[in-house]
Amino acid sequence: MYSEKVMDHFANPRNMGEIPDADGVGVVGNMKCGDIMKIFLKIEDNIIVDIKFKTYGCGAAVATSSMATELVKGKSIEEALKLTNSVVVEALEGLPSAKIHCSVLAEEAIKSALIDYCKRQGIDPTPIVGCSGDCANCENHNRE
Amino acid sequence: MYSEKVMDHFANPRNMGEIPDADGVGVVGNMKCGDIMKIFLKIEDNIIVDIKFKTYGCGAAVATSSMATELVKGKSIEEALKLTNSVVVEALEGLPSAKIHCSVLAEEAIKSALIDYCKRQGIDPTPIVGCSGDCANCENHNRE
Amino acid sequence: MTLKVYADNAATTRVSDEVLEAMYPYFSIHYGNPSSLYSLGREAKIAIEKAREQAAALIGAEPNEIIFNSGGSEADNTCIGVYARFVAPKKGKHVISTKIEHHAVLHTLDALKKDGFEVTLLDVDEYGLVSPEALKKAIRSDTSVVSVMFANNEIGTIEPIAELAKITREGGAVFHTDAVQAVGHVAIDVKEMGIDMLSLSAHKLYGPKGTGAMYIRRGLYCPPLIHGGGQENKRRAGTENLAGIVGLGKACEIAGAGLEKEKERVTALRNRLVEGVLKIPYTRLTGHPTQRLPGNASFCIEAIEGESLILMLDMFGIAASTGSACSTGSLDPSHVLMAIGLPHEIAHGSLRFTLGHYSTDEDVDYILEKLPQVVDRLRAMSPVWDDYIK
Amino acid sequence: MTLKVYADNAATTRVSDEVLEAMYPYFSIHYGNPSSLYSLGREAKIAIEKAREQAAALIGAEPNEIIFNSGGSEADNTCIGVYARFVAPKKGKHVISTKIEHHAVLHTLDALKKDGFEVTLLDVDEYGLVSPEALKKAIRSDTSVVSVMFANNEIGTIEPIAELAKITREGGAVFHTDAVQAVGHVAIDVKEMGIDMLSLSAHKLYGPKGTGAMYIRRGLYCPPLIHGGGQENKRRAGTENLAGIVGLGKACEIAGAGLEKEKERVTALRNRLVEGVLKIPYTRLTGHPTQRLPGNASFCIEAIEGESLILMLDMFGIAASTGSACSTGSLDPSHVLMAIGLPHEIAHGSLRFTLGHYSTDEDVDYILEKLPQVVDRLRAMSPVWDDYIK
Ligand SMILES: Cc1ncc(COP(=O)(O)O)c(C=O)c1O
Ligand SMILES: Cc1ncc(COP(=O)(O)O)c(C=O)c1O
Repeated sequence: MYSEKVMDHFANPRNMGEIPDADGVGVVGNMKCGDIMKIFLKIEDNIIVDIKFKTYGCGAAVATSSMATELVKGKSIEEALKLTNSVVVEALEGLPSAKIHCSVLAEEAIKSALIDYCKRQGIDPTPIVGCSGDCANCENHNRE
Repeated sequence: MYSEKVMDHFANPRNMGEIPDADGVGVVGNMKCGDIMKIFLKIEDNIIVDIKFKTYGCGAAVATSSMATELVKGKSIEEALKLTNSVVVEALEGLPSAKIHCSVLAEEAIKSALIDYCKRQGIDPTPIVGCSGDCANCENHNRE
Repeated sequence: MTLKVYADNAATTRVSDEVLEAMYPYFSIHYGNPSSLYSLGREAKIAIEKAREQAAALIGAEPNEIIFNSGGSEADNTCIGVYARFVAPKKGKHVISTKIEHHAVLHTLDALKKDGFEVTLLDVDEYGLVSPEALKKAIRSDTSVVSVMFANNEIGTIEPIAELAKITREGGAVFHTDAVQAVGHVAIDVKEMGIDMLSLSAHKLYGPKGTGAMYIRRGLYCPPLIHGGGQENKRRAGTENLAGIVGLGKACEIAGAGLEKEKERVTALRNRLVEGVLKIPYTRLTGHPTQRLPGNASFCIEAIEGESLILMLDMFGIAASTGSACSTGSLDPSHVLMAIGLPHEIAHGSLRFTLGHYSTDEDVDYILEKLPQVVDRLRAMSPVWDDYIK
Repeated sequence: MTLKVYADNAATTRVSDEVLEAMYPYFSIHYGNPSSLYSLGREAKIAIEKAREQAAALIGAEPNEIIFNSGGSEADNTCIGVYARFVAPKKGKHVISTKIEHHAVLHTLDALKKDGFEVTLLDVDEYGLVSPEALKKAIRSDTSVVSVMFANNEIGTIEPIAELAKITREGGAVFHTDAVQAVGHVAIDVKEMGIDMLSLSAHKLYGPKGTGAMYIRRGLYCPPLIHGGGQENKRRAGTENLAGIVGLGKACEIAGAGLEKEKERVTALRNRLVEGVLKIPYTRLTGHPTQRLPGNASFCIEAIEGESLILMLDMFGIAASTGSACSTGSLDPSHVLMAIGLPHEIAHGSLRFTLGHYSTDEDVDYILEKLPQVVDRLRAMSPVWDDYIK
């Protein structure tokens, strides 16, 4: 069962939408598994000045997208990279164990958008992000 | 479950008691099985002019004793010998299958008392009653 | 979120006022143990026997062919699991069922497999129909039980039970049907249809949760799943759920009396709902177009996920259900949606409304007003939807 | 025959007004399926979790150690039958229990025997007590389960559970207790007493029939008896008996709050009843003189048969029970009366009064006024009594 916080973020998702002229875009998940998250970033002076998401998935997928975007909005890239799924879970006052993977997806979606931003800027994202951004083939971010 | 007729005969047993100067007395059943019926007969001119019973046993045992005595009271010995357990069961508007043996016991108790009467009169009961009256060792009156 | 429209009658139903009224005295007034010798007990026993007659009448059975228990799952476990184990030594260890059964059947079959049974699960077509031909081919001399549900709980498809039962009898096996979704909603005559065993559950027909029954044809012996006292003619031990059984009996009586009229009324509502929902683009009906339960209106709505749909409908006071993966807590959508051949991405958008006795025209109007808004909102959130509108 | 005195609380109890009031809304208002995603379902789930806490609190367990089911019989079948079969491959096929268990235990053991299990049934002494020494001797390396009832339903004797559990643990087996008669009537702490599994039933503590629970110690896995949906943490399938579970929870809460005071009150009533009944000549108490359930007053009355006694007491509006042969439909009196060494002819005259929450001083007075009359009347009818008075 979902916490009230989850239900609130599901019912009133923060930062839902698109940024047409985004500086970075990340998409993770796939239709077959039933979760897709797409993150749009606007970055100025190393700061995430705007962030939007679009999510296909369950209540937890929507709520973690909303919460994760809230948590990194206004933060520097370095700070945003520190966001882990457990911080998202905690901020949502918990998630059912079967839904923890949604929070992992949210973390990955933001990383993925930041990597896209780096690439567009001609910077190698690996030292900054700590990974190649190829989540699908990665063992480090163990999706449940 | 018992019929109303059974409950009536249990609550208001007919012919309950003893006949101190009985012409024939029969006892069947035993404590171990939980049923004992004792029948007292008063016979005049081949007619059962009085009959009483005492019974140790369940509701059906009491009710079948009561009904069986009612059915043979005022009858000739020959008529009384025709009493079968199924007549008693029918008169009581049925008995649960686990209680049919009580009706058999009632039939036997009356036969046993008639045999005692015959013996006291010096008559061999076998041709009349159709059996020796030794119910405990008899295969004909199959107790369920 | 106060409830405005309850459209999940396949999950459970509201206990009807008449049923509750019938049950009520059996908690604190006529509370005797039906096995007790005294009046209070005998009255309880009489109440149970009356319920047995009511339940039997609804499905064309004899009262002594009805065994009360704790619900549909227990009935399935008994009629399939216990019976198959019991007859295995003389008959064999092969059991046939289908891919779209309820988990109470499927997991009973899994347990049988662990004990060395061979289980054949028949496929269904795109509408969820089992093929009698396929059954004919699957049945063997060592097949003890064939179990095919009367009607499916997710997509509502009604199976050709009489035909399947006939093939089973000809094949020398025993035919069981999980009729939990069908009893009280469509006409059933176990004798005419040749059914040997049947499972039913009170809470699917406006009776209480936690009470059910099995029909076991006279002459067929199925040992108890629960051993103990001699209740239910030694077929199911445990002090009887007296009030529950009285409620089940009453629910059966009511359902039987109004069956045809109610079926017509609910079917009309359902048809209007289906028509309205299908006006939403990229939406399809699941299950058979006509051979289906009166109340069942089940769909797949593309580009959105079922759990979100249910949660957002709930925000509008509409109770419905889904067979999406997220709702089941597993990675896969419901096995029923897979069995009818839907791809994962379509099945994730499954949505089921099941109308019932308390459903009204206004309910359908309300759903048809709110559902498009909810779908729009979720599609607006969905990165997948962008691909559709391009 | 209107009921004047209900003195058969061991058979079943009246659902208390508070319990019924707690249950009532869960039939027709909060009727959601606890597995459903929407509010109505979530509320139902919350109600069940509250009941789980209430039940756990009564016996000193953690909520997640409580599994709801359909009653005491199902609990016994699961904890003994399913568990023993599950652990047999690693642990062995030997099970220990006693001669005075309820049929739900004894017949579960019979079923195990058919599957090749070896069952040791411990004797009891004249008071119905199991000897810890005897258990120590009986336990073997292949013993998987030891099951000893907490208190006997016929004679009320309370067993030395903590001691038996300790011996079982030391012997490397799992300890189950059928506490159906004890829960809510005497203090139980599963942790302190070292109990691994426990069976309880709502209708013995002013809750509804058809709902029960098992306590299964955390870390101990017992597979489900009923396979299907994932309810009860996958330990017991089937839509939950929502109202029944709410009722069980409430009943546990009430029982826990008033336990010591109620125990004292009922024990005092019981003692006065015992004293009074024993004034009738040729009458003896069965069970332990002090180590017994508060409400249990059980006797053997010589020269009369138990069923007649019950029927005639019923004519005076008194509800009581007997373990006589006639009442059981078999040739033998209850196995419990046999196990404590009573001869058949004494056991046939067994009579059990079980007092409870609704029993009053007036009830005891009434029984003590009417019972001697009933006994006199039946003895006057009895050809056996003549031998006594000679
Ligand atoms: C088809 C089907 N079979 C079995 C069941 C199980 O019934 P119950 O929940 O009464 O155990 C259900 C519903 O839950 C069902 O829909
Ligand atoms: C000791 C004991 N165990 C088990 C049971 C069975 O409980 P239920 O009737 O709830 O199945 C009972 C009562 O009937 C009992 O007294």
